[in-house]
Amino acid sequence: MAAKNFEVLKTNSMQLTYLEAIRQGIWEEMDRDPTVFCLGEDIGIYGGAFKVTDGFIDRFGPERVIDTPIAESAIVGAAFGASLTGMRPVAEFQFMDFIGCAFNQISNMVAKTHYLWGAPAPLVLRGPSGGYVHGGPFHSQNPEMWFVHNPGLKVICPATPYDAKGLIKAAIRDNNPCIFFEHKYLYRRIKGEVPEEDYVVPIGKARLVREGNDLSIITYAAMVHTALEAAETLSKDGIDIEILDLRTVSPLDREAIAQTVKKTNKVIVLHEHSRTGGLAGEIAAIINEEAFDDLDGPIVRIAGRDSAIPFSPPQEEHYLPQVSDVVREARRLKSY
Amino acid sequence: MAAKNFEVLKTNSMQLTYLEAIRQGIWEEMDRDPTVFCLGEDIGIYGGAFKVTDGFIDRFGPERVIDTPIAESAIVGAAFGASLTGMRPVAEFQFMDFIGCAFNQISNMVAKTHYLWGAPAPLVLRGPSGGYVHGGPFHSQNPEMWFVHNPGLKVICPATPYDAKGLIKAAIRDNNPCIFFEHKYLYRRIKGEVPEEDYVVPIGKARLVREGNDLSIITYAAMVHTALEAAETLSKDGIDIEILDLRTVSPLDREAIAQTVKKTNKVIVLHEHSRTGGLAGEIAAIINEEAFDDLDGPIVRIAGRDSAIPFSPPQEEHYLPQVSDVVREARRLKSY
Amino acid sequence: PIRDSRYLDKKQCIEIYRYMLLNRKMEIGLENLYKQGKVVGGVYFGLGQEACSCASAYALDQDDWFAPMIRNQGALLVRGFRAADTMMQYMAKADSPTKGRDGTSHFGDIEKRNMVSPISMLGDLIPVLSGVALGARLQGRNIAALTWIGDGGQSTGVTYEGINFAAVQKLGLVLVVESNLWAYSTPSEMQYRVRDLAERSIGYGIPGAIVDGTDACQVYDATRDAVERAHRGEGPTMIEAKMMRMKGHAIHDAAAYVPKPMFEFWKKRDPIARFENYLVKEKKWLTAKENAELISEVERVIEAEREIAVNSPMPTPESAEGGVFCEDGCHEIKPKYGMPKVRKGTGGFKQTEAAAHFK
Amino acid sequence: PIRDSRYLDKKQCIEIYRYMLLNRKMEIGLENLYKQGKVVGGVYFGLGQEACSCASAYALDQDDWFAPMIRNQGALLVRGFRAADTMMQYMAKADSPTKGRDGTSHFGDIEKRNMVSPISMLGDLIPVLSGVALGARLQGRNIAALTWIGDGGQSTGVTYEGINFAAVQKLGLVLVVESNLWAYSTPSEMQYRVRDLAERSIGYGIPGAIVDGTDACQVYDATRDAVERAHRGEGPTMIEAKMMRMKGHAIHDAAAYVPKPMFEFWKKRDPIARFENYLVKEKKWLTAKENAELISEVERVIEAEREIAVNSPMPTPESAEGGVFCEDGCHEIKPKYGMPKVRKGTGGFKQTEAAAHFK
Ligand SMILES: Cc1ncc(C[n+]2csc(CCOP(=O)(O)OP(=O)(O)O)c2C)c(N)n1
Ligand SMILES: Cc1ncc(C[n+]2csc(CCOP(=O)(O)OP(=O)(O)O)c2C)c(N)n1
Ligand SMILES: [Mg+2]
Ligand SMILES: [Mg+2]
Repeated sequence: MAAKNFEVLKTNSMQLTYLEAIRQGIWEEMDRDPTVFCLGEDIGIYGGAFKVTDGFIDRFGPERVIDTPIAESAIVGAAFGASLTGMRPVAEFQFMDFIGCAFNQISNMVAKTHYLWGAPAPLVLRGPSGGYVHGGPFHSQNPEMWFVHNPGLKVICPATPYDAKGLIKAAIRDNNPCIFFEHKYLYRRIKGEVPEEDYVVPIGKARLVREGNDLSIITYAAMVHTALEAAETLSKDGIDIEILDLRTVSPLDREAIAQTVKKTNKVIVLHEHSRTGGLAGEIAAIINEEAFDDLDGPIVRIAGRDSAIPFSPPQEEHYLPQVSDVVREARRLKSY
Repeated sequence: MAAKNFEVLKTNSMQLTYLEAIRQGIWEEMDRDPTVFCLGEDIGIYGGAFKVTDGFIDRFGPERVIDTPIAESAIVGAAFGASLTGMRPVAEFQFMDFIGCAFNQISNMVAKTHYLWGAPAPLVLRGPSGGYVHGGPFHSQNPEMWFVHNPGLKVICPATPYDAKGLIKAAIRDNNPCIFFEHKYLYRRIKGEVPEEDYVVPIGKARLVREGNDLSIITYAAMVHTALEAAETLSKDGIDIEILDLRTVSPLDREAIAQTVKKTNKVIVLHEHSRTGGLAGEIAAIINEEAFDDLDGPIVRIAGRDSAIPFSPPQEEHYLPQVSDVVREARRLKSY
Repeated sequence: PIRDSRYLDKKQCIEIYRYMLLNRKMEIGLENLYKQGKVVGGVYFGLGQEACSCASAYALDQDDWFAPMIRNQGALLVRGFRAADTMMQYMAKADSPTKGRDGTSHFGDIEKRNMVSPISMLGDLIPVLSGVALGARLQGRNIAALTWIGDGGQSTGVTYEGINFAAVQKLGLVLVVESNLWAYSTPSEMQYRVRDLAERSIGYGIPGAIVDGTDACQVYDATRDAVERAHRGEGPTMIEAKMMRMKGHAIHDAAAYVPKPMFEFWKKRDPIARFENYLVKEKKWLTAKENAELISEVERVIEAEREIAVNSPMPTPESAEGGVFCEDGCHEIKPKYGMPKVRKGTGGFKQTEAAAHFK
Repeated sequence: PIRDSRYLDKKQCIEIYRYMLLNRKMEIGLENLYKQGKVVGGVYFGLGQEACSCASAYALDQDDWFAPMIRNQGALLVRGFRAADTMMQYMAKADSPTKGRDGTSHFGDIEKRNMVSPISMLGDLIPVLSGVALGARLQGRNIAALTWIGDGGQSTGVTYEGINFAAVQKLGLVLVVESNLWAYSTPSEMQYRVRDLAERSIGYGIPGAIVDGTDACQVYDATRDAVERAHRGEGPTMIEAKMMRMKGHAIHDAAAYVPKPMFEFWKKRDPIARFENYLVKEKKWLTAKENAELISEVERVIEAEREIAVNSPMPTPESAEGGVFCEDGCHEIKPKYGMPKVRKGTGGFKQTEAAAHFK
């Protein structure tokens, strides 16, 4: 997969990598709002395993950029506790693969708080996820589905620098717990236009990345770039692809999903995490509910395989969705 | 929901409750195979919070019926370690709501073992799940989806005494990690025929509980009884319901799902856990893949609401699927 | 005999004693409601632990925080909740603090009483309370954040993570270990191999204390010392309160697994009888008559609370809907102790291209 | 100076020394493979920790079990894996122990070498090794189950749960804490407030020891004592090995955050140089010539291993498929140390109607 740099038209804008856009978003929020602070492993002097908080400790001091012990349940618990006092913690997982170490704290403490006893928990849990970097089974995971199936959480997976910055700011300002998945493959591979002035991207709104008439690819994060590349190939043999970038996987933008289905009548759902119990299922159910009569063909799933993510490049490539898979499936569906 | 006792025809059989059937299944396996042992909180002298292991310690001794500290990650880790030496541990969660406390151990240690380094992990994680008993948000959960979306695990959710006994035995004999969800509402409410001779029920095979022609309800566990009750009501106004009990939610019985859809052309998926990211989505996707052209109406989801499970009876009843919901939705779908 | 407190005066001792009475009478009330079929689910008791719950909570200042465990229903009364609140929780009433959505002591109040709602999973509150103290400190205040954990619950890994986090960050966590010899049916020697749980404080590098959990004065003094350490910004303290769970795990549990002599031994150490004897006989701070009046006053209060609770309606089915998210300004988020003073370092924003884990 | 071992003879000391050399030369080989672009992902080093990895693993008997952490690549050699195994893991080759599916020391062998594969999540191995010891005991054998944990990794809750479980169950867990002053960029004083991590053993009620992790003899003796306790069924032991991580976290990390003098201080305590000096100069168990021969023999071995590893093909894409489940008799499950002897109690199966949590 060759990541694509595609532009979001804006005035007074600069070219930023996906990683820089996130860094800048958090930095600006910390500058703007004294209640925002960061905690996590090696985020201080070191600036985080991927340098997302590089330089933060010099600017904001160790009080607001806290290096923690290796204890994910304590990190999430402490972030939650601080949020109850009106702070807005931004907690980093060094890799999102480790989020399972805080699973109970997230699912039973954080997510249920507002519904059960009416306390808002304005915190952000963020970190790198995703494959295509030969990270192996414990540094390539996409654990978002466990949290999509966890009422009370907002789950965000940006695909572009513009969205990454706008959504991290929105997440920090949101009064609810947000889990922010940063795709590590995109960190330094894509650049995009990011406006200089302050802006947010609304949580829960998808974005039409490419208009087309023949079929829709519903996807998000790194897969948006895979879909775009496939769409170019397909356009050569006259297949006109529409691409919807969900941007937020919980809550989902049902309207946008219904709209594109009603328009093209054929759908591929493309995601990186393993197929069974994955997001494509939820979207299939939504389409059945919102636009059943508009379907002219089966909803096609393209997803990671149902196993751990293997380490060796040929195996990882085989495991993960590729442009060629999308091209093949799109042709098949077109001629259904 | 009034649970139903429906019989499985067998010779030399006895009437057992769902709970007794599970107890007997584990007991017989421990009698048969010295490598089987149990561990968990309060399973010894006390016999477990629900008495599933009542009397076990007297028969099998404290070596094979181990009361552990309150430490779910240690319980799962220890069970896994023992399984590597050729033992077949059966670990109890006092409530399946606490399985999140061992999430990482299950997902990253246990589930990935055979795929990554080829070690079999023949262990069973079991415990009570489910609502309808006013257990509140932390004693009523149905966490199975997190494990359906977790390659390497088998996930079992029986609905009847016959299946409960046959499947717990199959799980203990299986060479893979199995998570066995026992529905606490059914524990003492349903009785059913259970043969005296040894038998197992195959993991991964659904069971047609009721034949019908108008529409299919695909469900499992306690909801099977809800579906059966609804089917009787519906038969009075001439709607002929087919009911498929999945019995195992991972791996799913794709053939059985396709078959019933091809027969009735209309489907309701009914499950107790919250809707978004739930099993109905996966089944909708499977149906799209296996039987798209056979659908004469949208796949209808009936599920728990997207929140924690509230404690107060009127609220819990509102949250959880009821017979009346199934009747209403079936009528609506029939006339689609 | 009860040790004289280094801090408590007559008035305060009597106040704590009254809370202990309220605690016990309220639980007797709950038991009756259960027998009358008015309770949804089970009932949990703090019988024999009233001194531990009430005297420790009493050691907090107004601005401090706390989170109760299941047996700390007395602490809720000390912190200003009404008996009716807890009663309505058990009956899942519409006017309960959670409006029926949760039961028992599972509720909280971040506005006035600074209470974090517990969840059932044991230990998770400990890092949370550490985080509360962290949040306050960022706002310029060193507060105490008190919670309790059982001799069983402290076996959870999150307990360790939470205490260690507070120790490293020097946060004002005050952890009272309710060392009551049982975890459901499991005796404490099957939870840990060390003799006294307080010894675990050594491994965290924090002070640990052991107190007689049936002696309100000892519990208060140790907790107050810990609270003051917290206020001075000197970090967390662990207090092990030795006592006995005098009933089963919950009302369904006859505790047949507990050797009878054990109950008999501890019955003699009943915290209320001991404190009563101390106040009436030893200190003569209460006459028999005043004591009798106090007891009947408490009973009248509980009876009145019971009326309120019983007369609250059940919630409507629809009340199960909504509130999953904080939206449309249902809450305004603001720092509780004032806006943090930020000191801006020199560093400006610069792009980074430093080496990272995966390229 | 190196302390004389209470157990090791000349031959054994030289054997351990050779493993330490193999360990270091293999890692130099890995560094070169990385520079040649042959490695997938990063490389982790045990530089400065070879004595800790090799001498502790050397203290195990054949039937004992172990699970390495990332810096214990030397332990794998001691337990009979080939350098090529680890090299192929790093290059994600088809012939690697995991056939390319995982990297580094993430592999295992339950048949011959009794090794549990580590996962990245720190601490999870500790209850697992406790469970291995439990499984063996049920089969009538008290074995030792050795694993390591870093000064950072030991902050995880699962570490606490795992040690406590072993302590309560008296299982033969041998836990070596690799106290190497850093966890990635985080200094150990930000992981815990206690002075020595070995003090944490007090809270578990188990023996704890502190050794100089750069002294192979000390590491061996302490580990051997722990292994023998395990074999006697006396429960777990915690050993804190003090040393220094002499490189960055992984090859990408220049460790700029480490004060230079710290490296200089510890460079003088290089475990291999110290052991070499002990064997050649003090004990005169090796002549300079024999030592030189040993070193070049080791270099030849590593070179040969490198050849094997480099010449292994990459796996096919399709090799990513299959093996998620153990099926069609791909494994036969049988108790490793013999069928457990079961003692059947009196109790027969009877139906239960006892009170339970929820009805
Ligand atoms: C993580 C977790 N595991 C299991 C349980 C089930 N459980 C509830 S209370 C209890 C016993 C608690 O004993 P202890 O901590 O000593 O508190 P006590 O009841 O003695 O006050 C158990 C096992 C739980 N609530 N949380
Ligand atoms: C649960 C968990 N959280 C975070 C990480 C990321 N991580 C990998 S190694 C490491 C530092 C480990 O330090 P230490 O345990 O001292 O071992 P050392 O590298 O010093 O040998 C971290 C934070 C992890 N592997 N597991
Ligand atoms: Mg207790
Ligand atoms: Mg370290």
